[in-house]
Amino acid sequence: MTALLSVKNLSFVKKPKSRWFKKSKGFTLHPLDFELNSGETLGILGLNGSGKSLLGKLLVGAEKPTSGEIYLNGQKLLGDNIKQRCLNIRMIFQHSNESLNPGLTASAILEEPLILNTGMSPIERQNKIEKTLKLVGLLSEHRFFYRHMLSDGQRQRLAIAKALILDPQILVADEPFAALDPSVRSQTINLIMKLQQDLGLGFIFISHNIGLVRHISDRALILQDGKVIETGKAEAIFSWPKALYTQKLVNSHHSLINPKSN
Amino acid sequence: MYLNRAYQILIMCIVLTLSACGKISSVNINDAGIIYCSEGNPTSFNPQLDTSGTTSDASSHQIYDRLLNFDPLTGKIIPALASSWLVSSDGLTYTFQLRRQVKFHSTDYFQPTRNFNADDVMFSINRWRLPNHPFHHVSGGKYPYFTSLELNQKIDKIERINGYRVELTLKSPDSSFLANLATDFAVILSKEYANQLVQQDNLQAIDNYPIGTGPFKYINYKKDRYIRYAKHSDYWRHDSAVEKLIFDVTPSSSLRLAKLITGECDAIAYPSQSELNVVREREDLTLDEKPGLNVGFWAFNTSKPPFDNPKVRRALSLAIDKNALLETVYFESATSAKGLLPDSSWAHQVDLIDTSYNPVMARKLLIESGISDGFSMDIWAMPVERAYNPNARKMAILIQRYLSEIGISANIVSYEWSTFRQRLTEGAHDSVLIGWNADNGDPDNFYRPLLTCAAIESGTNRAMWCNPEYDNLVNQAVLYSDTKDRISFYHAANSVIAEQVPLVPIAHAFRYRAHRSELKGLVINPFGAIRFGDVTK
Amino acid sequence: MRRIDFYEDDLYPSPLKHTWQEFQKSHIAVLGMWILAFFIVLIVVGPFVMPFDPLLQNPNAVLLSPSWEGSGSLQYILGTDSLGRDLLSRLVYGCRMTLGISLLLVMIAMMLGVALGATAGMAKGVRSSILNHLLDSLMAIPTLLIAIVIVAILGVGLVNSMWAIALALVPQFVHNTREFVRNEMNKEYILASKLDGARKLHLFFYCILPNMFELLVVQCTMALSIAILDISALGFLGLGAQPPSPELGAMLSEALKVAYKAPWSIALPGLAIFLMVLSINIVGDGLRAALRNRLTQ
Amino acid sequence: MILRTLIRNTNLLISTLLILSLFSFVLAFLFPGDPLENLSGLTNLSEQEYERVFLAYGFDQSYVTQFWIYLNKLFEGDWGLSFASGIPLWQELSLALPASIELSIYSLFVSLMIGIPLGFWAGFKYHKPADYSLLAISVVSYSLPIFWLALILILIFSLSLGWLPLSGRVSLLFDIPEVSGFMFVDIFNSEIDNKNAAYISALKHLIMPTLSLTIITAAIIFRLTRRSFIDVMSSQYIKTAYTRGLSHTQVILRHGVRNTLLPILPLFAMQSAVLLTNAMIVEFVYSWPGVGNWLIQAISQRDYPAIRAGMLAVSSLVIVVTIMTDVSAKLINPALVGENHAEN
Amino acid sequence: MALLDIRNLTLEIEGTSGWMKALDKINLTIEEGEIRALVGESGSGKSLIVQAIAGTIPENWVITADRLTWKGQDLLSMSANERRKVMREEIAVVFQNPVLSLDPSATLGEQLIESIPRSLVDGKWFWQRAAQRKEIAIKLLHKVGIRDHDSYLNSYPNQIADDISQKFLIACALVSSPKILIADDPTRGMEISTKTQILKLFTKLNQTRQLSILFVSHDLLAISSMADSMTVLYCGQTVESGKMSQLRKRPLHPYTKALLDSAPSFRKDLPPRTPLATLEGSMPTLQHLPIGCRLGPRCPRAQKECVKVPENRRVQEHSYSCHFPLHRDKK
Repeated sequence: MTALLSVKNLSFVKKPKSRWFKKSKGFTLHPLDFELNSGETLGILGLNGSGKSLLGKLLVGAEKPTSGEIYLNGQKLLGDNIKQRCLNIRMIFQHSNESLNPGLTASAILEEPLILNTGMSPIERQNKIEKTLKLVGLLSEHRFFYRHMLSDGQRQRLAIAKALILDPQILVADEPFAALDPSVRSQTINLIMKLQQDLGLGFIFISHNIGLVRHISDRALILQDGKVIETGKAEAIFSWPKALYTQKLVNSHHSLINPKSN
Repeated sequence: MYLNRAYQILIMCIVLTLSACGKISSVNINDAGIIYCSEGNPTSFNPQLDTSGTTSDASSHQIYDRLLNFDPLTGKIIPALASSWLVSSDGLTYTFQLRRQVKFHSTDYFQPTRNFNADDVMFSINRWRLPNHPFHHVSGGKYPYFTSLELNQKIDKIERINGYRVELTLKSPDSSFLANLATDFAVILSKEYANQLVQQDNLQAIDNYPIGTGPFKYINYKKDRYIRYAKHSDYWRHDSAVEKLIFDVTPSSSLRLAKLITGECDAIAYPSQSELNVVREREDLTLDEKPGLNVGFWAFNTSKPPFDNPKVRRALSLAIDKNALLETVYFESATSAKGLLPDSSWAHQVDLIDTSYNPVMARKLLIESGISDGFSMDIWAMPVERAYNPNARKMAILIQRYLSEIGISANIVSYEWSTFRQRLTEGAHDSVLIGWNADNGDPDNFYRPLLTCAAIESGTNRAMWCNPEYDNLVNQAVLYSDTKDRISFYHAANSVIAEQVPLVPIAHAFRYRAHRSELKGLVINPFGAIRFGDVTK
Repeated sequence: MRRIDFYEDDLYPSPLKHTWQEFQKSHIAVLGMWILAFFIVLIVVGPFVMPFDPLLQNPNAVLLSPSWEGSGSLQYILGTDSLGRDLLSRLVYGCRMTLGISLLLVMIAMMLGVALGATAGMAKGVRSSILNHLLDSLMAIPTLLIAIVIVAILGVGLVNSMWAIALALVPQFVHNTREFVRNEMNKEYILASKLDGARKLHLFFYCILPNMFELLVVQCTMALSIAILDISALGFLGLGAQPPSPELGAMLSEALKVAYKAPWSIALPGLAIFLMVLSINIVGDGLRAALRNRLTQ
Repeated sequence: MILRTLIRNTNLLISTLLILSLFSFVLAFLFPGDPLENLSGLTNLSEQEYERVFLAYGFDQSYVTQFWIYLNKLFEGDWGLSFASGIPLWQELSLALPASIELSIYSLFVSLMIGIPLGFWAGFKYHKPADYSLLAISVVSYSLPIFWLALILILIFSLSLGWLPLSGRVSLLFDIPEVSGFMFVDIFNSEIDNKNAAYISALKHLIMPTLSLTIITAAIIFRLTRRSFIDVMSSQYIKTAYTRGLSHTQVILRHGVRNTLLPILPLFAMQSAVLLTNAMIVEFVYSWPGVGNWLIQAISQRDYPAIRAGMLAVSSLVIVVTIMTDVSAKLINPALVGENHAEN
Repeated sequence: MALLDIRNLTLEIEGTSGWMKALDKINLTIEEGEIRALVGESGSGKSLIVQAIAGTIPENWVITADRLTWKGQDLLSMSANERRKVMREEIAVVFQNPVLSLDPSATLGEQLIESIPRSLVDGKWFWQRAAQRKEIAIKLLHKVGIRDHDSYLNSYPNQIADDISQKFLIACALVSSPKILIADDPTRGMEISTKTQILKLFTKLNQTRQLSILFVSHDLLAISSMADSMTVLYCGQTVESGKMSQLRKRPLHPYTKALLDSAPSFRKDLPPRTPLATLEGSMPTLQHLPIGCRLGPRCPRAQKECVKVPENRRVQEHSYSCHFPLHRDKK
């Protein structure tokens, strides 16, 4: 069986540049491989500057890899074919607030990918929008709302709706919960897990929150400075971390949970 | 020395800090000089070269003297550099006895070593008379006043009898000859200065850095800004002139009046007719007014079609309502002109019939001459105010309106004054609103420069009109010294003009000059330029 | 006053409507808008209600003072000028001309400027920096200077001065659009649309333009007041509209010749320009404040 | 970092000046008439003379060479002659430009002295009557058409009250040689007897033009300052400064003022173009012998070399001022110096 | 005696539809040497409480309290000057987003040094005082764990990392040896290692200097390791307050429980990939406040009585405001 998504030898090099007396830092993402099956969640964990967001961008096509291939259902994804990619791999951004256009209503926001990527008629589009809104737990009245009229949780749901509206197979989420309040966060996590089950989505979850990654991922991938430190079953990694770096991360997480007296 | 500088800096700072404190009592330095707000830039400082009033104002009576002068009050010819003169009985030979002890200006570019004498007279007249004179071609080599009157042709010879006596012989008698020598244009230059310039190979300077015998000497000139003169302390006539004379070049009449009110000018040229009452009403200002020897007219360029057709010209003359123009442009400070001569001239023809406003007739004439669907033409309007036309642009706008009624669309064209005149002389215009200020009281001074063939060349015939019949009449007229004989010739000339319409006479305006009341001795000279030699404050 | 982000208004207006609500809170701004509306109505219906042709000269009624003064007549409410033309009609036509042309110019400049600015804002690398440099140098040249140069090439006249002013207005639009677009391009919602496969044209018209609308309106009011001032200044200096056309600046300079006899003929055109610019500026200020309020909420 | 800013901006300056001089070169071809005459200012030349000038300007060679020769001539100070006066343009400009600069500097100075304190005051009284009235006054004054304002000032102060002269820089009765072009300097260096009277006369001539410019410029500066101050005072670090126990005065003096002025300094530079435009109009109304008046005269006289040179001089001046202010604002603003991610 | 004692603090704000109670009968006490966590989601009014204590509430808002005392002195009746004196000498505040809290145009050194009050330096001449100030500043930096003081003192805020800025702000706050440090979400948006460092610093300061800390946050992960006690806010009301350990073990209020449950890390017993317990819906806005217990509409245990405002009940050191608390039904 071919994996839903398989990444082979993916790497990215940005050379340090020095032009006009201005230096820009370089960054290297060392070659990495992983696979993702449908219904499975891959957690990517790392600190700032570890390259985890870059990896997300490479997957959805916002950046072009230096080398390596990405296969979807065994079919190679081409770098310049945005359409092919966005029908299948969709991104959920960290700040739902910023990833939604403030000047458009919810229905216009949701309609945009449909206009760009499908040949649906306006009525079909409206039906699809309504369906998707319901799917993420919003009401069809919400389609007349602008971004600023929605609460945090509703915004995040709308962002998810925007990701789902093209019926993708894979969701890539870059820190989707970091800016949310705890209760809203729980709601959203539940929603995503439910959708994943219902629709059989592959889910790539990029975060620095060990607790969350551990809870929702099947497998995890630990990144440091562009290198894969450790990869494997999430449970195993966090219970028995092998790499020193992972141990450090897990320990600092534990020190937060447990009261100081302990 | 250092202390002095420090003190100045201190004063400067105090002045700067006090700036907001309103009116600061100023030290009165106003007595030291006179500021005259003139209306434009002179083209040079030699009135021989130019008939424009601006040039004459800036030089004729300030920097130079003539052999003879007009008495500004009576108009009689009085002695100037020539203390006396003798006319032979056949009217051909004139002998001038020159004044002694007349000193030329001493400036930083020229220091005279001798007084004025016959050589200077010979030089000055020969310059415009003889085409082979070394200075004849300097500054363009055109002497419009003299050539338009054909004076250069008329003089047979000029001889130096001795250092202070000169004899002039004409080819034919000319009753207006002495008057011409008294005009603004017949100024006396310095031969010695000319010699110096020849050595320096800088002939042009004679017209731009002038040396004369007049009450003021030239200090400097900034185009569009000012001309500075200083008192000529060895002036032969008197010692009453003020220390400084400044011409403040101010083309806008409203600005001139404003400056007069604030005291930035002591006297102004051409107060706008519309605002004369302002001057009349104020006690600190004085308005001088005199009927002027002038005519304002609308001349057609008869060398260009369709204006070469007298019918078209007549049509145009019928299309405008002169009375309306008089009212709105001159504010009734002028009389309607039927012919070239103003009422005050002895040759004025009382029974001359004025053209009337008749657009129907005008249209008919146009159709007769084959122009039924109109055409477009340019009206050139002077950018400056003149006594004979205080607001040519406004008049042009009015005429534009009248012309549109007979199907002619008119463009109004205007350039800076000296460019304007230059291009007029080239004949680039279709029609022009301009006029003529007499330089002397002789009717010849109207008829000859305005419409004779010779005047096309010299650039005063704005109609570019050459009519042998007319020329003949005008030439005949000056051969007689009896006014009755001459009048008949001029009346005949009038009918030629009325028939051919090379130009439409519009108005004879009054002459005005406004000055601050503390200024004494400024009189309007009906025959020419302003003179500040006798003015005191 | 500080507002706190979680206490949102009961009503949920669209961004545009929200700005409008904020705008209406300022009475002065609304007043300014009414004055502006009055001017706009005037320039539309003016020709139908004015008693005289602005070019009609009446030699019998030269320099009449306004009707409330001594020599005034009710026929000419605001008096006449030195050629006997009705000042009221001339003023109305003048406003029509000055404001109408300014509106036209601003529209042209806006379209040009936004197109260029959007291109510059979305372009990267050398092309964008060359464009930026060119724009910066263009912006540094004073309007009047551009006008003088154009007038020198093409000759004096209203149309030529319009070219000059339109040219001078464009850089402002380009600059602001460029900044805005460049700012927006870094935002996540643009990235999101890009990942949806949006092309640049779509990005600009579908995503950025709706958010830019108010900014453009504000920018237009600024440009409009500049255009009015510039057109009338050029008319005044004799470089723009030429007499007898009833352009306010040209009227003013014509009136200088009769400044003493008819001071109202200086006062009135100036006042008209001033009121137009003032109302536009007030509206612009109000809009800017409303926009700021909306964005900080 | 500083070096980088300097070099970048020097590059910018040089390339912009180059573009401007190219533009002025092209103008000579765009203007009506003979490009050679428009470049050199020499008219009515005899055939030999024309030939000589033709070669001197490299008109027998490619446009690039011509431009190169033109650039060289610009550097040598040979900007051609004026059609109208026949005087070298460089000489005319070196008198006209200082007159404009003098006027602009004085009014900028006064505007800053008025606008900045009032801006702070209004920002301090944010949403109070004092703020509202100052704001209203500022809207009114920057909506005034400058030429009308100047005329009204003349009507009031010159014609009705007779306090102030309405044209020129100093009474013409003072024969002050124009050397530097700056009136007070020239008076100081002149040899006339009555210098103090001349200072006073120059000052009286200065008041109204400065005032007309100031009314508009000060309003703009006031608004910039006020807005900036309000923004700064509502920022987090000002609140933090208060909770750090600093007194009101300390907070405003140490943090408020500096942060208010730093971001608006470059905006003042942007105003220099507006200021100069206004100054040019004011010059026309008050017959101030500056570059604006000079250019407007040049238009009416079809003096193309003068327009070409004036355009180049004025726009170069504005560019230099803008870039210099920009650079100095960057150099003294630590928030910009330290920026690692400067754009393009 | 409690350092800070707040009893029934109510804050009313005028909105478009009349006056709204942004804070409704808040109770909060902080003992000497205690670290108290103030927990609530955004919009619960945490920052308003901080503002009320610091005295930076806008003048047109109405603030009332039965008690708002600092060491027994009533803060509300103090004059502005006295209040500022207390703020300067005894209460220090640190805000979230350290970079915005620092003047971008002044070096860190300048800002730290100007915070040092005149009373701490006794030099006669200004250069002596300047030297003393610098010495104090360096000491302070060492205290907050910044060693490389020279380079940081001369840096501008935009040149340094978040955590260093926050440490600087803490150093500024510590200048006058305050009794209490109010930290308003100081670790918001920081990543885990940075967060740990700041939290460690707080703990250390609390232990070594007997510094009381009011730690305001929504981030349970940050709080639970260091706080002694916790007060939970919901929508402008205090819902529960008590010892940290007790609250974690046996929360009485349904909201507290939901909050704790939302962090999977606290629930070792929770199998991976199972739904988290949540409360339905979201926090109401100020215009739509429910009557009585504001959690009412979302509360799984809500009954009719919940339309009345629940009283504040106490069980030893543990107080709660709920009609139907958890774990208590059986009794």
